[in-house]
Amino acid sequence: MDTRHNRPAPGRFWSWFFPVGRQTGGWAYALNRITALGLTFYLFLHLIVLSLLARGPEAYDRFLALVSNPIWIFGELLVVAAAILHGFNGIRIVLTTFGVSVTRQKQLFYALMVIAVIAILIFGIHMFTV
Amino acid sequence: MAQVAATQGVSKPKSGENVWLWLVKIVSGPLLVILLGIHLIVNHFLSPGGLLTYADIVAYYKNPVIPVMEIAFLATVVTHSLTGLRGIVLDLKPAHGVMQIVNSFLIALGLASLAYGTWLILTIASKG
Amino acid sequence: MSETKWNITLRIYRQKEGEVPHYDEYRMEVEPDEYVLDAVERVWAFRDRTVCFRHACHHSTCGACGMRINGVEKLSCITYIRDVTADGAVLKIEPLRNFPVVSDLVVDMGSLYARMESVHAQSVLPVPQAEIENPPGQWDAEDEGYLRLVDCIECGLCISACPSAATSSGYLGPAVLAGAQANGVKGRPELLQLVDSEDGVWRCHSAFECTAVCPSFVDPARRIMDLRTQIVVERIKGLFRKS
Amino acid sequence: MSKPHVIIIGAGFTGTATSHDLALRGFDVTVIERGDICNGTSGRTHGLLHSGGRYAVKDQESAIECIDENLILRKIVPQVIEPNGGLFIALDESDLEYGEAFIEGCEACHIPLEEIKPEAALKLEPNINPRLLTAFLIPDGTFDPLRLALSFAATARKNGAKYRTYTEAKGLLLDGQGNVVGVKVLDRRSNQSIDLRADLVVNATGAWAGEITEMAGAKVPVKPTPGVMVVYDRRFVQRAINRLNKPGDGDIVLPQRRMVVVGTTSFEIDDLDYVPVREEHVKLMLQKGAELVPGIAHARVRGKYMATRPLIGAGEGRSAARTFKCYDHKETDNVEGLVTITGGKATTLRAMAEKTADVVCARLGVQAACVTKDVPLASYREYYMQPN
Repeated sequence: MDTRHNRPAPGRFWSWFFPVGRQTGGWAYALNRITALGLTFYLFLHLIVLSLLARGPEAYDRFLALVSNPIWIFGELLVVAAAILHGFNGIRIVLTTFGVSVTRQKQLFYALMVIAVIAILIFGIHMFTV
Repeated sequence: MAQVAATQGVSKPKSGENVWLWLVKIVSGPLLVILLGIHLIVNHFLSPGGLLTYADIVAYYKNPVIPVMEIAFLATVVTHSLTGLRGIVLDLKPAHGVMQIVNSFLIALGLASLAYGTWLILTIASKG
Repeated sequence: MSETKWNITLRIYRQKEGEVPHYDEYRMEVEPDEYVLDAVERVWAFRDRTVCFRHACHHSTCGACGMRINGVEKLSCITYIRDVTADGAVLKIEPLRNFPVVSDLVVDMGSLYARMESVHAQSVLPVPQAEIENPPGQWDAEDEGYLRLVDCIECGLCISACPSAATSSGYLGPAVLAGAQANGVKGRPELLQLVDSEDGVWRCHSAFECTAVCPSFVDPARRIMDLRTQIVVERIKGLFRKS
Repeated sequence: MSKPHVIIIGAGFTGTATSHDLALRGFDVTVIERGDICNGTSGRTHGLLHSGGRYAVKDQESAIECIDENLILRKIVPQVIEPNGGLFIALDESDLEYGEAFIEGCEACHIPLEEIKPEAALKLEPNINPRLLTAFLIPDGTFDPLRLALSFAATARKNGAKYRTYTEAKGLLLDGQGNVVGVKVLDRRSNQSIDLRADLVVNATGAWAGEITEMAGAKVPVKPTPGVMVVYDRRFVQRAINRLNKPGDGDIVLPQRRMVVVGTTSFEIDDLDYVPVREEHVKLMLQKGAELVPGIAHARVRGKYMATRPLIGAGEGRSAARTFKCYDHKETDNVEGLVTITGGKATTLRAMAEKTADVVCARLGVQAACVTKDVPLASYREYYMQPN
């Protein structure tokens, strides 16, 4: 008669990504994973593209000419941004893991993100002006 | 008894993740922050005009420090990203057999990327 | 108590056996300095006897009344209405996440209790070991004799808030790992094996939501980090012990 | 031969303890509870494990019950108890006067007592009022209310008792002669009405006992008397601090986890199901609590709540005896099949269960002795871990 389940509710593999009802730390976690997946994808893409280097100057310079339009540069900026966000977020994780600033991890996260955004801006300005 | 434990939500400990894998991640992370920082700053700011042509890159690789650093960077980034990816796959709660396959795949992918990348770096360095 | 009265709408999650969940709304007059649990209890007492919710001590020592209040995990017995809503606004009350719903706001926390038991989490401890009220150093030998109930009230808020627990139901969860940390893994190989696993400390990905919602000063995230350090030390020591 | 089936209405302290006792004596036990464990008075007690000192002058029957049960609970369920003892402190002449009767009372009730000098008391408890005149050490304690009941319920379930929470008694099933043969319940989880039959029904609803007996046309002299408690955010003391005087408002400061609880008051009400916390009582707790432990004046309020004591018999409020009574309604109202247990205090829950189980055994002609004094209780967590 009693329908006591005694089992945990089923976890769903995408739940970490669902932003509703999350606080700062939860968003940091989601941000870290999304950038991680993006960067991993880019890493292998990058390795494949660089194989053009081995094929000699013409192939590679033709490729470089193709990617020098603003849309490609913007894409590249996204990668740089992801790397910077992931890196600074990672610093939070490493510091808190070893007991530094655990009680102030929220403030630490915001401070690092401010630095990250500034770094992204500097890169962005540089990439579009050079 | 095992069944009772299962209905109560305590599964037997599965060593799909362990202290060593985690150490690799947590050590390679900060290392990457340093290496990637150098990689980005050198590529985008320090090299005059950036590394925008094939010739630039070949010239850049003449400095023997560069290939060594790039290989180190490659090894670290591949390790970090694949162990990280494995962590995300673990959250999909794969069966033990599936995880074995994933493990083999990731190791193969890692080694292949490393071999290929090293060959590429050395090839470019030798062109100078 | 202030003379002010607020009119708020309590929007309560309802789900009976075999039913699709829905929300029922109850407009009611409250005082801002009442606790959310008082309002819910009044709904039951005067408006709708079918509403199920769990509560016992009404002062944050039992951990029974955890709910999601406007989406955030809180102990409803110590949450002032004024802190979570405004006059004329809606106050959304939902059951905890990551546990099966038994009825309405009641969830089955059997898994949490079983896991707490599996790590032999203490329920009382010597007062000087509680990292609290008096800073260490002010205790003398005599105080060792005092026992006190532990801070963790096993309310499940941390499990509900944890994105990793939401993703993997097998994850031991913050409260459980905090209980293991307090015991320490040194000299406890079974406990070490339990927490040094994919469903143990490594499932935590530093979201710190547990610490953000913990109503009882346990700070589970810090304890998980400390437990990791304990594990690293034990495993490295283990390497030398074998050889 | 099938075991006699007993339904217990109410899963507070008496209900859970009685289910434990009856399960050990071989009964088939079903506990029904309209909410979850301890959602009424039991959950909201301040959590003082009485040494009996509070009742040693005016109510020695209760005092003796308290000290006996205090020592038993420390033994069978240490996992939910802060066993640090208590202090009775005198702050004025009237307190000192009361002290004479207090010493006599404690001796008469075999409550261990040690008078200590103010300096010694301040060394033990630096945060109590430094103007104290004398102090007595006494074996008080603190317990976790919910987990105390859960420990009994967990052990009962392990021994076969069934728990049906969120199951409200809507009426008693009567045979043609007006005798009770079961309970009509509403399963609040499915909104279904069900008839549950039993050889005997135990009414363990405490302050609500009158509402149940009325369903069978029987009466119990219960006077629900709520009191307000206020919780502060710091653990100022390690022991229960009592005012050395006759029981009054706000004369106990109790440590619990990281908090202190100040209690309590005493008033009368009409509606049992929801009693608002009166602000003037909260102010009184602050004032009275700060007399015992001055730091309370500057502490942050963490919670305010109230609980409704089930007082029985004649006498108003504080003057009423705090002992318990078990009524076999065959004897009091000629209604067979219904037994009511009410009154008492949390500290005496095991004794109340023993008495009730004795009455149940006598009524059903079962020969079985009480063994709960010597049976250590299971972990409270096991209540939730048992499949039902």
